[in-house]
Amino acid sequence: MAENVYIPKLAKIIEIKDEVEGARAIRTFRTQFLEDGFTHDCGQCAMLSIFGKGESMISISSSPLEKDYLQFSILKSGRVTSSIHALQEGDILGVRGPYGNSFPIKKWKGKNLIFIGGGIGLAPIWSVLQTALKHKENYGKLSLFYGARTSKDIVYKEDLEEIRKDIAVHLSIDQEEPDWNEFVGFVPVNVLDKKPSPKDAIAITCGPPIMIKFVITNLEALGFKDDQIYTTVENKMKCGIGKCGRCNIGNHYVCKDGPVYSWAELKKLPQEY
Amino acid sequence: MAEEFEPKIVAFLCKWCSSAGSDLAGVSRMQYPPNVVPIQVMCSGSVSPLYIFNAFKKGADGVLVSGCHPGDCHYIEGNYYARRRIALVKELLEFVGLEPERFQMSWVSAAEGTKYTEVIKDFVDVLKPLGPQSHLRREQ
Amino acid sequence: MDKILEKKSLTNWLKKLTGYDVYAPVLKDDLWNYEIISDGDNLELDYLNTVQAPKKFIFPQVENLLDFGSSDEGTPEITETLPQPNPTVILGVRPCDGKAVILQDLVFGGEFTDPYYWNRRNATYLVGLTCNTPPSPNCFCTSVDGSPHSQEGLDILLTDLGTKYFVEALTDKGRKLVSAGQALFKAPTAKDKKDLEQVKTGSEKKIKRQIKNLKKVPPKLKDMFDSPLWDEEAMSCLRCGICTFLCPTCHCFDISDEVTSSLPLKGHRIRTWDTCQFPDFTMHSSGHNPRPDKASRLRQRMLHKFQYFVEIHKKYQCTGCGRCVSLCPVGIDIIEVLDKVRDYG
Amino acid sequence: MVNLDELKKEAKRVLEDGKVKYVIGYVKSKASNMAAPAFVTDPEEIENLIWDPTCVQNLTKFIVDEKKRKAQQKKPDTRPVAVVSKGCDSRAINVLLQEKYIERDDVFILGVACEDLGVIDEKKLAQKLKGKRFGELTFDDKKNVVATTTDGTVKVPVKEVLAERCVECQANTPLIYDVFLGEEDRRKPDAPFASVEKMESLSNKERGAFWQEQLSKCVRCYACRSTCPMCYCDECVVDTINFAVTPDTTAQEKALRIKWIERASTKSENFGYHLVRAIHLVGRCIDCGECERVCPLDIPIRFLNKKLEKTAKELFDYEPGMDTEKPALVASFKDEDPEEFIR
Amino acid sequence: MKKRTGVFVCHCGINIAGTVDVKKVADKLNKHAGVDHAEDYVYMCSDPGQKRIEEAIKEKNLDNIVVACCSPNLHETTFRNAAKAAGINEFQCEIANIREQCSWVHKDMDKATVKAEKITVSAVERVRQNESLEPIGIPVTRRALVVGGGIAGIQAALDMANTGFEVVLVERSPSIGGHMIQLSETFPTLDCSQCILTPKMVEVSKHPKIKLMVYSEVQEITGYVGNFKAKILKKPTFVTDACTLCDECTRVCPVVQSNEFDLGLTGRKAIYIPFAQAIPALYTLDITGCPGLMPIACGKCADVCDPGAIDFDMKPEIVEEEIGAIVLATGYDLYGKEEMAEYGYGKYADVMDGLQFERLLSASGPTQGKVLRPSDHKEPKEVVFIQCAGSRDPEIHCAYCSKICCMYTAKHAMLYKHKVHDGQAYIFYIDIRSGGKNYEEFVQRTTEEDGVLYLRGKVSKIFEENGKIKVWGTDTLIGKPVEIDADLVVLAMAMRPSEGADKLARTFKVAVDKDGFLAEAHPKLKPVESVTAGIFYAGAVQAPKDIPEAVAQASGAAAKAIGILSQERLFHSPMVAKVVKNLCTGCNMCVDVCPYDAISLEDGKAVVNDVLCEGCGTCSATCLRAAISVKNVTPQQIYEMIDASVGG
Repeated sequence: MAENVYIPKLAKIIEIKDEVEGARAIRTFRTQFLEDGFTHDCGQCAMLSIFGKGESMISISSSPLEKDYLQFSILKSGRVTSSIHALQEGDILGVRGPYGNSFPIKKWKGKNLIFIGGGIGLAPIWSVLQTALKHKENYGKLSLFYGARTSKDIVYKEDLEEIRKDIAVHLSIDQEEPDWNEFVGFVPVNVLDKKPSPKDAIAITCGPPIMIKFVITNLEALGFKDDQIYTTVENKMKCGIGKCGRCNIGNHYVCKDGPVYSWAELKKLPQEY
Repeated sequence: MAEEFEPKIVAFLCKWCSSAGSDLAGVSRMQYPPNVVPIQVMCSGSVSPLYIFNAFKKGADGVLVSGCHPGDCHYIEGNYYARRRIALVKELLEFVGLEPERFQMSWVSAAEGTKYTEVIKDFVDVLKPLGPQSHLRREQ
Repeated sequence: MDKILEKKSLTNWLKKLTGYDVYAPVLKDDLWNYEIISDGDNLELDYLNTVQAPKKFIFPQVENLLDFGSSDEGTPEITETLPQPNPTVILGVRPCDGKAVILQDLVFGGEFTDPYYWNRRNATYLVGLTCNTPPSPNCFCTSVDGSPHSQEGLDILLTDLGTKYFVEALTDKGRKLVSAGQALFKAPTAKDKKDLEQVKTGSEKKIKRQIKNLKKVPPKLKDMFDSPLWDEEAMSCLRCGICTFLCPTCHCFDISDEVTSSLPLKGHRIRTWDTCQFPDFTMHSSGHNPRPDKASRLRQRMLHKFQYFVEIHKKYQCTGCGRCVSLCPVGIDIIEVLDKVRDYG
Repeated sequence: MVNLDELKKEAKRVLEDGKVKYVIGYVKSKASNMAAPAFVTDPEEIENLIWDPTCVQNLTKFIVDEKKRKAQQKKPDTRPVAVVSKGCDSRAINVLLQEKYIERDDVFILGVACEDLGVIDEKKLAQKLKGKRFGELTFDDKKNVVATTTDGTVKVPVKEVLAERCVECQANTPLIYDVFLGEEDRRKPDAPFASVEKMESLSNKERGAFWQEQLSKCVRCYACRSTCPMCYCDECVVDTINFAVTPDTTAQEKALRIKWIERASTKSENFGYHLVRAIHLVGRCIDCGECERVCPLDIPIRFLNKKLEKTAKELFDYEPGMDTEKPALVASFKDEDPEEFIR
Repeated sequence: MKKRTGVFVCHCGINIAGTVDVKKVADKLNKHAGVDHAEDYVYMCSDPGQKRIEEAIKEKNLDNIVVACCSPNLHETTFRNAAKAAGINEFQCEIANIREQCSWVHKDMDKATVKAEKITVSAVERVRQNESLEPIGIPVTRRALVVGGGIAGIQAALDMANTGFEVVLVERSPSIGGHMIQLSETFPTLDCSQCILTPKMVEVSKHPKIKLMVYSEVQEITGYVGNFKAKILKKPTFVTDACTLCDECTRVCPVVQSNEFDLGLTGRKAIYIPFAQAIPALYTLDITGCPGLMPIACGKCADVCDPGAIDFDMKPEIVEEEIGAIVLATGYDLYGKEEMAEYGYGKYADVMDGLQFERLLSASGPTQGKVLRPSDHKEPKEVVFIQCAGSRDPEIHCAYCSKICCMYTAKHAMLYKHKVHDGQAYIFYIDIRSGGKNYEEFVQRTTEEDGVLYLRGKVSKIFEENGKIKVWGTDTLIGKPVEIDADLVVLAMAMRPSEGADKLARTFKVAVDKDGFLAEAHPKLKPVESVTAGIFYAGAVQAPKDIPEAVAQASGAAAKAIGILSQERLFHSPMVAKVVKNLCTGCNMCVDVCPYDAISLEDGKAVVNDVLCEGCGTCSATCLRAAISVKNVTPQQIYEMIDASVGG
């Protein structure tokens, strides 16, 4: 008999890292399946379960090339994410998936990849970035724009310093802070400031809806075509398999047909996300 | 032999009178059945109908709300509001078919350890023949 | 396989269906609803359509997906709770409701098959009854590619020919049921067949309400996403779930955890009906809501049934049963709305 | 009798004067034998308004809607809306005023008297017509409802098919209005709680069985809640999510939201929902009966509210929606409130 | 962040461990999700016990703790301080009461253990959602208000004024002195009551820190401890400061009214000075009897008043005072005449109450201290004293013991005998309660030295016959009926709260007990405090008391008030109501129910004044939208506690 799509697999938390503290805390969890797990593609999500509290769809931020663990960076935002934040290393949660489509990285061979993330929005594109870094020979120039409200809200701090050795990393924070030597202002403005070239480039962006909107506007201004821009859509999801109806936009179910869209595709859908 | 049915009772006791009264019962070593788990609230007036419905749903066989005598409220008039609210809740619960004995209210002052003891004893006595409460209880 | 069953033999047939739970419409407190029938003695098949569609047998309002608990060490333990229902016969399914099951199959099948749905679906036998007269004043099946004698989704279709039923066994499941009462069924005569045709043609004419040129609607809807029509139509909407909960084709659901004991942890993960008409349906935990008002939710219902679903499955997600029209407390009329869409602009 | 032309004239006048944003009234419905609510902005369309015993809905609900809509608009049109209001509906407006949910200036009330009639109960009519299917309903000047059935037209006196709530009505004339139409004829029913008393006379066990059966039918479509003008909370115990989320709501606050009632439409949860609904409406429900009418499964929900209305009247001499200045039933007490039930 | 919880189960010697398997409770809790540490110990409240808690908090990095022990009324503070000492907020400590509410009231060890587990789990679930709170600080108005100018009020006012705080002393009658000034001599020393009281009264009137307001009543109190505002009504006396106390007015006044000071045994004029030593020495015109006010029908007093001190147009005046603490000392009244009709009280002139008899005995009384009966002014030779007239009679009268009657009746009988040597005093009693320094000896003296006859029993009937008051009773010691032809009957009437005590309680938002006396915050441990912070009781307003007790309590109340007044800032429990603005629709219900007027509407949303809020939570039960709840007793917490109590 086919596998029951609603039954989560159990996974153990092997590592927890505090990324951001405070009311909008972000923590990164690395998990290992207790028994058989699954493999995923860049950009896919998984449904995490805390039994008794419910499920929450979280994007997988580790690269598919990473076989030892799945990584999730989670913003504490509601009932389920709060209880995930209360877990400790060694605790067990439920994971089902992987869900959704993925970034078409095979099509991007030889292209320059520009990653543009804001806040927790770095997590969904982190998996692509990590994959690309591991196979740099497959791509052209890689660069990353990343912004957060304050320097304290920046995720993956150590990793960012690490990848800086290899690729251009343009950090920004929203408001002036002492000891901040990089860009001050919103991410879209930083993008406009640095003027990445659209030639042979793919821009991959994720962040708060308002940021994505202006990033796209600015990229268009820089000459990027609709099919050169990729983003992810986040809607309320429950089943993850295109049945419960919640994440429906037009004839798409974001959990199944998304969450990755080129701007060209996304434009065709009703603006209801 | 089947074990005797032991009703589960949730008792909302106001801090200043009824909880103090039950303390006095303790100090005086009065004995009563251990079926009641007390929940101390600041005032009987703070007992929301939701608490009562919830206790029954979770499987309480009886619910008691106990506060200060009228005029005796630490918060001056909280128990008057409670009296009105509880009257309405009681009427409603009976109307939907919950046995009236399952939901009770009492006035127990800080000095009435004896009364508290009697209230609990009688409550347990009246609940035992009724058996488990299933009317509002969540299906297991 | 066509057969004839005398009306007086119906009860005997039902009695032969041992091992099956048999449900049929029963009138209680002025409402028709499916009830389990122990014998068919008081069965009355001159019924209006039931308030709730047979959907509830295959896609029940509450489905237990799994039980969870925790071991002594605090490790979560989960138990799959796939339903293993008794074979169930639903007698007196209106053709529109039978067709609805086909539409549901599309949703719960596909890339990810839904085992809960299919376990129930496979155990359910649908015995339909042709609508000689429309079971609801708001029937409009003929406008949505249906008919009062549609066979879609049914295992057997009965047609009332006065003193007897014309029995069309449409699937293996249907034939199995017929063979359970083999002796009671006769082969139809030529007259029976002629009568059947007559009843069928007559029945279609009795459907009063219709949407003309519905085909024009789906393409039209594509450009009406931002139309003010939705605001107007939604003014009186109460944001209740009647239209969708009672709709035989609506399938949206919610998944939530119900804790029955916190010490030690025990509970169920359940799936319950949900509806796009409830404001919390699409709301993010951040408070952002892509469909923040009644208009966008009414639009979603229309667009999903008459544009999105059509684009994906090439079928309307509506069978014209008329429940949403008759039972809407404020008289929002899907027929009227679609008429307006068609004629809009 | 309410003169329909007079009603239209008044409605048209306030609309044309620009005094109100729109008029909420009743029009004929294609879908149903009962009227449908209409929102008229174009004075020409005032012609479509009707007033007869099919005008069942409590339009006060849409005043609540309007307030919510305004809250979402950046620059709302602050003019009042006009609303056609029956006696019971006007009590609902009073409750909203008492609870400071709306202000008097938010609404222009076209009060219509029910006089000795009220609204009809479709199910009663269906029973009268012995299951004959009926089409359009009209009313003659002898206060009969004229139904077109398969066997021709049938006349039934409206009084014989009045909704239970109208038979027990205590406010057949609007209590608050800007324009009043019809005859003021305040009738007091002999037995305003007869239906509840019948229920009360059953044994506790029988009532328990009754409600077990009735509430197990509930599919939790929340139509009862949705149609109720008093259910105006932004957040309800049965909702899965906190609607009052703002950008500064913390995850902690959201996580702490209690699931008093589970989503499943199982017996205990249905009881929970209806008990909470009833208790939250105590001293507020004005018996417009809409919750029961809209219930697709015919659960006699009104009983629950009516029972508490009776209790409030008998124990505390409180009648909801009669006085906008009085503190609410549960926000007040009297020294002599009964306490025989307390030990 | 996950919260780490510790649980400490106390044996309390065998007090808990005798009935509850404390090890099992600790074990169970150790397994409970979210509990990181659980232990049991023989005496948690002991120094080593507290140390264990502090160490565990530090070592195990606990965020909050539950101590399962005795009632929170006893050691909550102890353990909260221990928590504080270990570096966590005091509100991160909750008590699970498994002694008074469990081990002491049950015998079955298994069942008691299960119950103790539930109580403890319930406390754990509560504490896990507790907010860390800091007490709310408020500045203090360093003045006091004393209501009632009897001995208790006088004592409290003097104690506070002598410490240096300003005091407003409000008395509703025209003079201070209360009932004590009416007394003849006091037991057991037989001091002259007036002689010992008047110096204090004078001290009050001369005290620079005391503002005396007689003939005044407090109408409204708003505010809160440290910052009350009082509205005081000054009733018009119609006599101005110009009065020279010449007494001409009284002489010409044609109206004679009953004299309250002599309890109706004598009369007084409508314009009068209450008694010779009245403080302040001021004339008052009692308008209830005066025909002269409207329209001027008499005006004789004004005519004879040279200084022109009579002002018929004097108006009531409202004075507002700001104060920080309040002492209520409004004393008692005697049980009413109408209620003691069975003893002929009010019917026969020669049946009187104890206070009237005091006046008869008093040198300043109507008979200048001679014992003469009212009906014929003859010296009574047979006097019957009846104790417990109205007291200790739960069926018809008051259930409580009025406490002082045994003593003053003994004193009455003794003083009577001192004045009427050949008279006979009989005392009907139930039993003699003479607890108190030198009290028992005093009672012994009455029988041994003064030959007073004690009859144990109740009086069944009293009636007048041939100029005698016939008293029928039973001597239950010998079991025989007794019949006495008395000349005078003195009833030791029950004491009850002074008239208007119920209204007073409402004005001051304090509680009354079932007998109508003001209820103290705790019968044992807070006998001076009212339930409202900053309001204290002195004297018989709280319960029947004799003079030394009233004085002691007055000094206690004064000390408590001084405790408040001497602080720069006061701290108020931070467990106050909190509004979730988004949910509030401004329906006003919480505003209506709040007993402290602590909630108001601002821009259509409820706003709580933290300082006024006492945290009762009535608002939270009333709110339909769960928009208001009390910190650390939130519905979420109760929800979890219900869960724990029902036990899955």
